[in-house]
Amino acid sequence: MKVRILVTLKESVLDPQGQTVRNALHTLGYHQVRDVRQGKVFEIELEGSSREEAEKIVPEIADRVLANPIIEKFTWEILEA
Amino acid sequence: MKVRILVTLKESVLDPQGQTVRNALHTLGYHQVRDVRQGKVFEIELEGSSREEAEKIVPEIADRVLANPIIEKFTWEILEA
Amino acid sequence: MKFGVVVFPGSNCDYDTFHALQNVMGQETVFLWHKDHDLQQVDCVVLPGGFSYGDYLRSGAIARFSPIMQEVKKFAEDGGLVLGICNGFQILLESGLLPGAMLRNKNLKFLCQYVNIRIENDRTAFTGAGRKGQVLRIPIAHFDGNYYAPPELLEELERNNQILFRYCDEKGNLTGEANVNGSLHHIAGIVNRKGNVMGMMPHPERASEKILGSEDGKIIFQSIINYLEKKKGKKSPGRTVSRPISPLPPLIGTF
Amino acid sequence: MIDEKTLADHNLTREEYDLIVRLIGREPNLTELGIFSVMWSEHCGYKSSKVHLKKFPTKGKYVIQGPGENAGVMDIGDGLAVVFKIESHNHPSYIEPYQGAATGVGGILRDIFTMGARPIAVLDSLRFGPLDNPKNRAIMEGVVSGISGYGNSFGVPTVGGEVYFNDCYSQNPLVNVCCVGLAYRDRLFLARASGAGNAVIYAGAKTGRDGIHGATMASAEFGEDIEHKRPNVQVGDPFKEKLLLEACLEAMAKNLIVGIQDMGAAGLTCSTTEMAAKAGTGMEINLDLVPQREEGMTPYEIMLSESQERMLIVAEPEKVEELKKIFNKWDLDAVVIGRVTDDGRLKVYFHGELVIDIPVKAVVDLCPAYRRPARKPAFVNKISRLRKPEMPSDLNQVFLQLLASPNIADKEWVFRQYDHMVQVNTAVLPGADSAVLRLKGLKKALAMTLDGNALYTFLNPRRGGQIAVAEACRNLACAGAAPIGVTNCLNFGNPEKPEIMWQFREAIEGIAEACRQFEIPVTGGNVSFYNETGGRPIYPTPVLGIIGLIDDINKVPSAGFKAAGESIILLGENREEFGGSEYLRLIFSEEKGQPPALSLAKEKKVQECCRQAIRAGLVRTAHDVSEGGLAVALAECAFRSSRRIGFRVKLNDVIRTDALLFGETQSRIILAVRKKDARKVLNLARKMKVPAKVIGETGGKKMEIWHRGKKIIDLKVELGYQAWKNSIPNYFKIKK
Ligand SMILES: Nc1ncnc2c1ncn2[C@@H]1O[C@H](COP(=O)(O)OP(=O)(O)O)[C@@H](O)[C@H]1O
Ligand SMILES: [Mg+2]
Repeated sequence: MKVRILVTLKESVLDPQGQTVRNALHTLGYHQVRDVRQGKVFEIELEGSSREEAEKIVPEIADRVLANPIIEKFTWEILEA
Repeated sequence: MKVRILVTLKESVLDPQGQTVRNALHTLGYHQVRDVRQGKVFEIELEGSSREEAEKIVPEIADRVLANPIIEKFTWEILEA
Repeated sequence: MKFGVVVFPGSNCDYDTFHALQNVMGQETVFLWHKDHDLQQVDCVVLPGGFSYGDYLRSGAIARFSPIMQEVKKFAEDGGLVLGICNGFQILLESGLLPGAMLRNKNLKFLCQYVNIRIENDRTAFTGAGRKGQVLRIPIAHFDGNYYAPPELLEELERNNQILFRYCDEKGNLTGEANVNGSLHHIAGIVNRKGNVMGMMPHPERASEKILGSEDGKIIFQSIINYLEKKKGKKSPGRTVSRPISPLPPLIGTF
Repeated sequence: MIDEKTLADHNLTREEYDLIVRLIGREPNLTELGIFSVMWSEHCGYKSSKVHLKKFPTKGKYVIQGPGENAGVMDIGDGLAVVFKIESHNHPSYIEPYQGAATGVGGILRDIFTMGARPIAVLDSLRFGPLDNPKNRAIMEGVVSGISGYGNSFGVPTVGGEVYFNDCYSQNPLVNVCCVGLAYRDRLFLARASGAGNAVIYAGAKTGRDGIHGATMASAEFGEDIEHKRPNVQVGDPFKEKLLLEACLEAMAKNLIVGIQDMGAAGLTCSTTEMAAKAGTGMEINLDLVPQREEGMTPYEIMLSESQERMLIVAEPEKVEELKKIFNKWDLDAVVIGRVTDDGRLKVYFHGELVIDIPVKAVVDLCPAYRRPARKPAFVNKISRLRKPEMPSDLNQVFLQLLASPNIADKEWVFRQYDHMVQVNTAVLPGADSAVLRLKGLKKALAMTLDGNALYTFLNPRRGGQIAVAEACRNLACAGAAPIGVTNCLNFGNPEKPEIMWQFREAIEGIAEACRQFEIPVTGGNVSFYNETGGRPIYPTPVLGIIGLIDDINKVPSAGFKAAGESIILLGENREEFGGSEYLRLIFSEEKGQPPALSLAKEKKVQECCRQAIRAGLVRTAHDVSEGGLAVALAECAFRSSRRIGFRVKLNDVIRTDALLFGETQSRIILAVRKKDARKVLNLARKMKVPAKVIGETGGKKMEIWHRGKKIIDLKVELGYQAWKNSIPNYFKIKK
């Protein structure tokens, strides 16, 4: 099974990377870009896992290892069963 | 309009970050994890853009700025119209 | 000769490089501001180390769009000498002036340490003062110095002798341990096909004075000076530092 | 309106509240209460420590600026001044190691450049729980990469520091960062809002809801409710800070600034009130003009936000345009948000309404100072009693174990992640007793070091404080430097407990005594209280940052042996002391006894002798004896020589062999000199009445130590080196 986990900074947390990308895009003339937030994506291949198992361990992994719950939040989805 | 762009290393490029995450997960006992690839996610807010415009500029931005085509590939989707 | 050191927002080896060129090598040196279009008639452009634009997207990825880089590109196309050190190398890669890309160091940590590099080709504008096989001791300081290029390109670099430096041990052997950042083919520095644009991860400006522990970096600057003198058929005035050397940098960006 | 719960949330007592009401002549509104709460927090108001900090000597011939400004300033001649200060970021680094440590670096950098100095070096003192616990490893990994991430990008070299492990830091790591800056003597800037009518300018990053109440967090003990304190962590932006540095220095050089202060703890609140109070003026600002990152922020949030990379500047109105131009050139915001007044009040407007109106003096200067009760803890007498340990059978084995103890082992895993060479001044890289920075174009140079031994301070706080000063100065002496100024970070538990207060008072008095003896002024520092989690305090941990001046950089010896066949000289004498040693702790699991004795007068002479020998150009290698004792110090000289030269040493002291090898007797320095110079050094020592003898010779591939005719240590250098070198990296190896 393949799952995708997106980890991004919480809304109120400063995102210097996103800001810098936005500024760069403005310089290049992409003025439509109002805001950019940058985060991380993890694509994880799980061996022989059922949907139930994934639903148990993926959020656990995300919370313990992939994201720092103090400043980050995460979402996840199953890509291939 | 809100779009999401995922930038990941090409399959042919080694991903030490992903490997480190996988090893860390194994150490914690998550042996179901067979493989991890790590990448970047950008969530971009576009001002008053139509779907056509997005379809024109998003790949352009991704290709010119967000991803380095030598090592990275990207996918994108519209989150909110 | 006249050197221009480009100042991007976030450059932090700009004054170090300026100091090495002007106060150590005795060359006329100016800063080039990233928002300008004027290269001030320099003979060689140096892109210094640092964290241009914070290196927030990818190292060197945003600097390539700055106004001065449009001029640097033209300058390079016309055969002008361009040297990129560390972040400068990354910028050259991102802007396509040099081939390949940088990945994170293999141990995923920033690395600041002395390394040994072996001169692979001494017949270039950047290495002429050294000799093939010579081992230089020069520090690195980077997070993304793990050179990558697809196989065809690597082969081409090898075939054309474009690899100028490789990480090695103190005797010049290409051991796995010596390749601290994991670069393919141990690559520490390359030159473009035409031979006028060079990028290297180690910092020659940090190895240009005895008091700092090594003077091997001077070989690179001296090579450039020799090459330019030969080309222009005149001698550089040499050590002509008239102003006393100030312990503090001048105001960077006020020009 | 202000009930007990609100007061408790603001860490204010009923008495303090009553005082506030008296000072402002009415009940404060909630925003005003917030202001008093942060300004009167332990972190900003020093209410438990003030009465004791007064004991430090603060005057001296080099001092331009003592305590009370953003940083201390020393005159080093040639029109130059050194600006330096240390700061703790302990609590944030526990909650979010990377950002906590990173913003700690950011904060101390601003303290330095706000005074007109360019930061030229950072040093960091780190303390964690033992590395066999993965949680401690994760904290250490995060902290080190946070310091590296911020400092490297900003472009300041991190040239030295210390790392120490003890279980008492498992729930409360310490992250102390010291920054050293260089300025022109006649171009220093102070945090003064002088001149009624002058403009108040906000420069740098936009304000968000970051770290609101960070200062009060640093002033309270962690309990089980740590979760809800989490949002206080801020994210640093080193790139912006670098731009801010260049813009500020440029505006200063062009004489566009009257006064300037960084927005650190307590943000706008602290900078506005302090700048006005120090100048005896007032200030009026309009919060609608403050650049904001988030929508709908309240005056409370804007005033107390601890968003990073911001400065408050006071400038003459006619210079505002030029000032703005400079900041814009560096892609930064700079906007006028108010003006200086002469009524001594801070008046803050928001949406056209006056929301704060308080006397700045009350906020800044009238914070209560407590002489809190102090009582010697009952355990002190108990732990100071020590039965002599049993003599181990295999001293080689003990030696190897000590070399691999993370407290003694090589710290390269840490400092390799720091750019320690940027700015091309670092002449002695991390790995020696002190870092040495050349000053371009000059013969003189700066040496700097951070030191502290918490175990000693735990066993005997007064002596621990003295030893910290002595050891730091000894580290400088090994580079040939004379100490000129001190900054210090005092990390302690909850000061409301009399036992903690006793440790604090004793340690301060010890430090003060030693500083007086060495004739070095304390020009600033930081107090971090409430380093407790679940009621368990850390060991009292004073960290001393001392700057030294070197006359001639070309004479600085190296920390490692330079060649074979040189004489090894020991300055000082060996005594039988076990207390507080790493040997006892590691081999016998005992944190007990009295720390080694210290005679400040003797110590001073030993250091002076070392310095003079170096100045005379006689010394090739110098290294002081500290944790791990004589054997470890000798081994370090071997490991730090590029060719890993061994040694053979013969000793005849009539003391126990293990004490001779591993005891931590103070006031000892190892020198290696050319054979022909040995006599000269011994003569110099005799003249200065410093005990000194040749104890052996460098060379070979082995470490050999003989005691009264018997070979007691016999170990291949390479074997010891591998143990020392790999110990810390091995903990972090990823298991495949
Ligand atoms: N956190 C750190 N950051 C930078 N350098 C460090 C750090 N910890 C230790 N070092 C360096 O490692 C060397 C050994 O440290 P330490 O054993 O504490 O020295 P000493 O006992 O002489 O004070 C010193 O050069 C020190 O500066
Ligand atoms: Mg020492």
